[in-house]
Amino acid sequence: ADVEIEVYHAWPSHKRFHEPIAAEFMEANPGITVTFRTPGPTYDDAHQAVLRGALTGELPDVFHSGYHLLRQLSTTLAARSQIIALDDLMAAEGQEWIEANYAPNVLNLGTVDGVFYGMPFNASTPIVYYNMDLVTAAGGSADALPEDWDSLIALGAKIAASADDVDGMAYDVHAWPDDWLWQALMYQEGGSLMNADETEVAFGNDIGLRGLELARRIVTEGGMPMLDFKESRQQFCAGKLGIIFSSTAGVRRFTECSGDNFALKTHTFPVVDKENGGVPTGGNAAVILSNDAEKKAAAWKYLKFIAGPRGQEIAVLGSGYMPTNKRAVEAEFLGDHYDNNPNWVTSLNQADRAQKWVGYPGNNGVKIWRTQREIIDAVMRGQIEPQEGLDRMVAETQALLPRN
Amino acid sequence: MSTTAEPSPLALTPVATLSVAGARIANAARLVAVHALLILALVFVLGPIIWMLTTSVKPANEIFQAGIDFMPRNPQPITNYSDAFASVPLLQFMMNGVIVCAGILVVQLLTSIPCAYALAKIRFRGAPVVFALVLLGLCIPIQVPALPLYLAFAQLGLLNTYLGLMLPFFLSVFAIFLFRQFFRSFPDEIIQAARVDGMSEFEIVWRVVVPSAWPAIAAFSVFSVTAHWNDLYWPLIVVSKDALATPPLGVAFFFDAETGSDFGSMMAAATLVSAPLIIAFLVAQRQFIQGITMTGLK
Amino acid sequence: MALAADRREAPAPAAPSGIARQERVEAASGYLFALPAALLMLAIILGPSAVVIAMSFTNYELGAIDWGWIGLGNYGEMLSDRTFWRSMRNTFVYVLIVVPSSVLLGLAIAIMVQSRIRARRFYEVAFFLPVTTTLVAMAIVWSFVLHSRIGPVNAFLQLLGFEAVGFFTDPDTVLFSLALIGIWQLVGFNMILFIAGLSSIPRDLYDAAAVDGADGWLDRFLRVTWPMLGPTTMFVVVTTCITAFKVFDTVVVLTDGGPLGASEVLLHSIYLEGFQYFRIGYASALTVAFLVFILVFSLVQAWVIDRNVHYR
Amino acid sequence: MARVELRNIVKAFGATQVLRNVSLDVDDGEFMTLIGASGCGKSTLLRIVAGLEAQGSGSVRIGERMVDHLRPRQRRIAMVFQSYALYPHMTVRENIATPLMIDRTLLAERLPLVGRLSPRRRRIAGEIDQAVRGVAELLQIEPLLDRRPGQLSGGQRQRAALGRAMVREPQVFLMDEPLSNLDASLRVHMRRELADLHRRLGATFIYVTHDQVEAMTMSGRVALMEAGEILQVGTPNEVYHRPANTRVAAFLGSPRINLLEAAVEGAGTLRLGGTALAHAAEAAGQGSVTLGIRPESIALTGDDPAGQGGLSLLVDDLEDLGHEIILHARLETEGAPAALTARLPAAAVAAARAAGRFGNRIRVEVDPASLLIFDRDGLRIPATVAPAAPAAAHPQAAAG
Amino acid sequence: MARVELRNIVKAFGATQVLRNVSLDVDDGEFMTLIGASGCGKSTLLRIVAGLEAQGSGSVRIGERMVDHLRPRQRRIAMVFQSYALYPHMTVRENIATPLMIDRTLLAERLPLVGRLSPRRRRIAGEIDQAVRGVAELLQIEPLLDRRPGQLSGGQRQRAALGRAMVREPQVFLMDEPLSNLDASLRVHMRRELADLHRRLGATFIYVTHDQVEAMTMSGRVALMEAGEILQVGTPNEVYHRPANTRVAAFLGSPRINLLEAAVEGAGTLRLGGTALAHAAEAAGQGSVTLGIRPESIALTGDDPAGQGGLSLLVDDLEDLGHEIILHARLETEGAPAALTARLPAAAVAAARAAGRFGNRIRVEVDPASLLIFDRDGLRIPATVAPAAPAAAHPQAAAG
Ligand SMILES: Nc1ncnc2c1ncn2[C@@H]1O[C@H](COP(=O)(O)OP(=O)(O)OP(=O)(O)O)[C@@H](O)[C@H]1O
Ligand SMILES: Nc1ncnc2c1ncn2[C@@H]1O[C@H](COP(=O)(O)OP(=O)(O)OP(=O)(O)O)[C@@H](O)[C@H]1O
Ligand SMILES: [Mg+2]
Ligand SMILES: [Mg+2]
Repeated sequence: ADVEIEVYHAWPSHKRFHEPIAAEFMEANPGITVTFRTPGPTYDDAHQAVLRGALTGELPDVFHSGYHLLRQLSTTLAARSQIIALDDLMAAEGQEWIEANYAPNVLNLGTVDGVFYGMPFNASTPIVYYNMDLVTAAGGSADALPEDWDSLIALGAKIAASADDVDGMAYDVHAWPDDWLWQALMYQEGGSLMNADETEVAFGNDIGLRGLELARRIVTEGGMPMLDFKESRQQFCAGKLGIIFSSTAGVRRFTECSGDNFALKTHTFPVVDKENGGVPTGGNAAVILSNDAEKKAAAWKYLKFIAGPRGQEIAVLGSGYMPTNKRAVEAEFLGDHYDNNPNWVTSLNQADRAQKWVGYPGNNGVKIWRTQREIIDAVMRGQIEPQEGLDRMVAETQALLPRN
Repeated sequence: MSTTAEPSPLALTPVATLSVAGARIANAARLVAVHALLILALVFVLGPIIWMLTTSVKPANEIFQAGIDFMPRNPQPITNYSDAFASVPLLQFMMNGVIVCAGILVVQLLTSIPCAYALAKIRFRGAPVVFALVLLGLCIPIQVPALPLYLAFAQLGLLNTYLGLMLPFFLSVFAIFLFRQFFRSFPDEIIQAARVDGMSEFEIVWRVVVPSAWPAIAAFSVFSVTAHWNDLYWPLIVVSKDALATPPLGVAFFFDAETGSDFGSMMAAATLVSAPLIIAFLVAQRQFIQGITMTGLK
Repeated sequence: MALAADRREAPAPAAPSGIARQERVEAASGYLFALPAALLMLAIILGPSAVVIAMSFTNYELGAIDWGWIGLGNYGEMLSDRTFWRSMRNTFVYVLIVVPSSVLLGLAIAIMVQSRIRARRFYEVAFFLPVTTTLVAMAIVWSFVLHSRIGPVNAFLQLLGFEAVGFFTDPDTVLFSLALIGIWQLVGFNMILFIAGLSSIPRDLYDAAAVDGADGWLDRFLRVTWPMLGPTTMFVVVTTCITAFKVFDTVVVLTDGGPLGASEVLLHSIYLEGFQYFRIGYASALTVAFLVFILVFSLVQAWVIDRNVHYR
Repeated sequence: MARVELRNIVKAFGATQVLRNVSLDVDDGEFMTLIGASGCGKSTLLRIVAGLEAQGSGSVRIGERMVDHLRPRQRRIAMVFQSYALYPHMTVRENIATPLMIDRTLLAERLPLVGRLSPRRRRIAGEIDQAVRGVAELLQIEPLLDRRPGQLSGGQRQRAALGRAMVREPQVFLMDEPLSNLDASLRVHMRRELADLHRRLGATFIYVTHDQVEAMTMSGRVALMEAGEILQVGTPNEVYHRPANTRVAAFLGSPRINLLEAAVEGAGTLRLGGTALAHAAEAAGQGSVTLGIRPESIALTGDDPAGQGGLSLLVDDLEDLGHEIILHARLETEGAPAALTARLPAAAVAAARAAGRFGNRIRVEVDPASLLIFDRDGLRIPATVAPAAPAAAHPQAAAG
Repeated sequence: MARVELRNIVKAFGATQVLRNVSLDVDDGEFMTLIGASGCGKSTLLRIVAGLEAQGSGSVRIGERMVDHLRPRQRRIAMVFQSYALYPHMTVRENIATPLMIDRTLLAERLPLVGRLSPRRRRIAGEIDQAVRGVAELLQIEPLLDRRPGQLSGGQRQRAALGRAMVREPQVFLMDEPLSNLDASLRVHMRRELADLHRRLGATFIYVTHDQVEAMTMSGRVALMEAGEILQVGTPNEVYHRPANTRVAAFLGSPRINLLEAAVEGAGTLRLGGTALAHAAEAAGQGSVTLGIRPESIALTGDDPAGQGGLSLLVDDLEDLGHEIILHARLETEGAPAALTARLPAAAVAAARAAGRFGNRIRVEVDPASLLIFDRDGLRIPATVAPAAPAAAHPQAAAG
């Protein structure tokens, strides 16, 4: 008989690739119907909704969990036997198949404490988007886009000064729905969130302090307005913001909204520590939450499809994410897409710096970020000194971590 | 324009100080001033609605133009709307809205009208107690019992069902209060006449009282339908599936925070979602305003 | 409890056989009619509210198996919780802005509209329109109209030579911006209620005032309109207050409590604690605080106004 | 068979005693009017008869049947209300048909949609329509049958309400001030129409009013109520001309009857102020009595020389009603001057004026036959009052 | 100095013409009553005098001053409303003080809180309190001064409203049906109280009512209005006994005057049905006239042998009001029988009954002096009506 699997993902805009992929999948698998839940607004919201569903018996069959929350999700649900470890299913496909499709560092994204729970579906890194019209007007050029923070800030300042109604840059760590950009600030200096045994916060050091100072400098020197998440994106689209940091996943949307208004160019994320520094890998992995054998089988089929080359082709073209499947770049699929679209390549250019986007142990991941974000916001607005902010971040984060 | 039909502190005093001609001029000046103030207020009140309408027909590249260009330069009346329909099942949301609002309204009327009638017209010992509860209930918004209701609904499997969306609103204390006020002014003698004619109390309600209460029912329906069509809190809690989402949830889903929002189609959706209510209100407004006025709401 | 009373009443001291028939039929139908409503009221309002109060003394978390009574523990935590105090303060500020503005503005518009003859219906409908719009949808509209950089209002302000205002991004203004939206949606509602109240003021009183010499609008207002509107004002103020206390939609859609928690309000905190962090016990305590404030506010107002409006 | 008997009806609302032991028999086919001041309990009594209110104690019989346990519809009564109480959303036709419809159909047959399925209903509807037409014809409201009450004038509404009451052919009609919402001229008209209707239907009418004219003109008998008690029951003539006590006397008649203290001398000479006014053997031995003098029993003293018989009055005020003149005056008695009101035909006053007999001080005489005599407790002493011996009157009059 | 002169007042509300060219002079100190059916424009006229409504055209003078451009407060008038229009939130004292307070203080001094700061206000408040007390004493409402209107009875409210009107010592009092909300007995009382007040104050009163009794008893002159026009102005006596036309005659008097077609023969013999009723030279040559016969001008034919003079009537209905009996009868005329209403003293009927002269058919006579004669257009023909020559009457009467 027909099997129906229910899929839940975050970000309403992702519908634009989830739905076509599912449509193709259903065409190829007539016995399986894929339905979607109403998307969660952000990874964090979706995560909490799933946890709530676990407690009230309203779980979806497939869930796209943000990488940073995969750990908390799997720990919580595994304890209630509500999540499926995918290792056996992978193994059943054969090593050859695995190697043909997935790089180890990609699979690592979906692995928690050695167990493979999530099939990586989207992967992205933060990149820099430039409004080249404004950059040029401020004396910059496409060939000499900044590689380090100081020159970035200087360029931002120049853009901000170039016209009345224009702002220089936006690094919206204070408004970001999750701690991705904050981790980026740590990683680019080679820092990390937690110590090795994951008992203590690890950014209570110079790296953390410099991260906060940098964030503050972007505001004071780089001409960054303290807007909210949506507003700065809208402002960039309106052509009134010179530089914006965002996910590579937004390439498609930004390209569309820039349209004829201004020239868009992307560039790699500046990294201070060229050796150890890196960028966090955003995105999500698909997990199976159904114990029903039929559904489980159908869900696995679905996972293989969406993380397969065709699924990835659609996902990449619909957003700007990097493909998680090796074969997706083959001619049959993405082909020369990257050659023809230089702005899309940036994420690949910094792929070697991609690091895992980690989450905190315990159940308070979402609340921790709400707490941290507010302190970062206060620092950026100059209400508290970076040092004080860092101290508070460390203390308050520590308080929300598991006690043992 | 020499006098006004209704009393009001601003009603133009018919005879002013100097001369008849002077009075006319003074009155005209005051008239202009009042209208000017009202129109100013209207700009505040209607501005956003008009902006929503115009934006819904603007092409994407015009929307994010800084500035106060209200009117679209190249209106594209279809695109945003078809986008809106394409990207979310708006019709489904509105259908859900209709089902939920209609279900709630019907049950509310069925439960509150008899109770209000009993409170207004029937002598029984329990009446003061029930009325005190009604007054208490008036001060308790749904957010207070929301947590236990959620837990209970989870137990009963009512999450993600229409019933779950509607059940907490099946009783409207506001309706009881409003209808009671209205029924109190309904002549006792007509009810007694009905008793002499042999009607049961039940028949009195639906044969005699309800047909006379249309203005109050219309007024309450406007309140009820707008409240539940527009409610976000409860649907946000009990619904996680598109198939059951109500219009506000649908609109909220347009928030595409990751890449900025698609404003044109969002405004199209906002327009579409608001339209049924606005149209329904425009249709019922005469009854509604009459109902409110007759009820006095005091 | 209605039932209990009924049972006690039913075999009333029935005088000579079956005398009170009509009265008993009447009373019985009274209970019968009130019953569904009373049961529903118990089931969905009063009962659960009582449960909330009970749960506020526990440390129950969603899905938790072992939980227990912790007495006033949640309340203790609440009192030392910065977020709680902040939402409290914000909620109050919001209520204190929204209630007077929307009531007074509603009253002013009602007075102006009510004395129009031909244009009256047009104004009534136009001002009431915002009430019927979907607040979530309109919140999105407002978010753009009040965009701190590229919104039309700021463009207009800058045209007039003012600085652009960060309506939703400046912690000092965000509450006012939310309040503005709240006022926007409430004004029409209050106006309609006031118009109803105004229509019931006897015209004779204005005539009497005119003969007595109170023919300026201020005198007329102070001597007739305002005192006569007492009961309406009471109703409007109390309902507006409750609505204002319930502010939630705009916060969720527009600010999510930010920036810097400057728009964190009670209901949003309750929602986060209860439905996002699953701390039902603590959320219940917050809910109880919310309920207490609404009740106290309503009762105090009703009492204060009531003392000054009942003439008969 | 449609007598109405009320026995010892007692009713209280909370602490207020509204009816105190009221008993009343209304004969079959009689037009009985309950009259009394506002708040005296008339409506309450009527509503108890109708079964709309339950008495505290006492019993009600209608046509030999105890009806205390019956609901209004089972009592075979109809009621007409002051406000007519027509169903505002129904046409006159539907209004009139309603009692029959309820009477003859089952509840299920009256349900909105389901009802139409009943085959019986159509037949019944036909019968009812017949009946409604019959009633409408009688009341001459056929052209109004399809209007709503809001589109009718007061008199038309009144007739529609009557129609609704009549259609079930009740044994007893109960009417609570049915004319009080009509304007004066219409009231005069409907008064006669109602009396006529009563004659034609031959049913028992119990009619509540506080309008004396209605009570006096329409009823077979009048029951006068005060503060929850019936003071007197009798024909209009009886209660007006032979009131049981001063309260009844004072209630009926406008202007009010003059009630004056009079001394009783000897074998029954009634002396007011100084004047021997009349002679009533039955009053002998009472010491003092209250005299009731109707304003219309006072006439200007005729053409006999001034100073002759009658009473001397000081005129306070004249109210000219056109056809008659209300005279407010004071009786020149020995003690405090007693006020006296007289109703004089305009023509008589004009004649007296012309004859120069109408100044500040006038002389009037009282028709002894119409004098009412009440004892100390206010109860009327049935008496045949004769003129006082003229001789006795003279010397005192001079002293007055 | 407080004459009120209305000249050619015209007023329309939208398309409805409410006042058509009304002119009226009210003398200083006069009690002028405007009477007319509901909706005839009485209130509108009064409100125009008060300045509450602006006339379409025409002018109003009060005490030699054109007041068209003045606001109500500047016209030195006071108004008493049907509903009393007391401010429900103020005590009686505050109600009465309000006009003075507004008159004597500045706007700023009357503001809720700011006002208290004014030092002048305290002094003025003292003066005002004096004035209020004076008025309260006059009206005997001192004990009520601290009550709210809601705690007063109808009559007390009435007096409080009068107090508020009086306190500014206006030249002119305007009263719009001030008694219509009172119950009957209180109305009688307040009627005399108002008349008394008018006498004491000596101010000009313009009084609106639709109650004839009020109009007849209180006023110096009456202006009878119909459909926006004044039909006649005159003393109550004049308008009752010498009505300008049939409309005035029909409006005043209850039961209504009998209006009957009569033929005029020869030098002015008025012939009703077959009977020569009277003789009026002034009617000669009219062909036919309308006779106005007041119900009270009809008397039972006395003890002369039956068949002698007067009219023969078929009795339809008797309404016994106790002191008098309203007789509804038909005149046995040649054509369709004309209805006739008579007002007969109860005593006269009783006497006639006793004498066996009161059956189904009775004979009555009409006082010729009280006959009113109207021409074809309804205008009264001033005439001295004499009894018809008895000889002429006989042969015709037999035919009737
Ligand atoms: N339902 C009630 N509850 C309490 N008191 C009542 C009720 N109905 C009537 N009364 C009181 O009973 C008394 C008699 O009322 P009822 O209506 O019988 O008077 P009535 O003679 O009909 O007067 P009216 O002429 O004004 O209609 C009044 O004092 C009234 O206030
Ligand atoms: N403000 C108004 N607008 C329109 N028509 C009006 C207005 N005021 C009065 N009228 C009409 O003018 C006519 C005269 O009204 P007015 O109040 O003067 O009558 P009235 O003689 O005082 O009657 P009543 O005895 O019923 O008080 C009525 O037909 C009324 O309907
Ligand atoms: Mg009554
Ligand atoms: Mg009037």
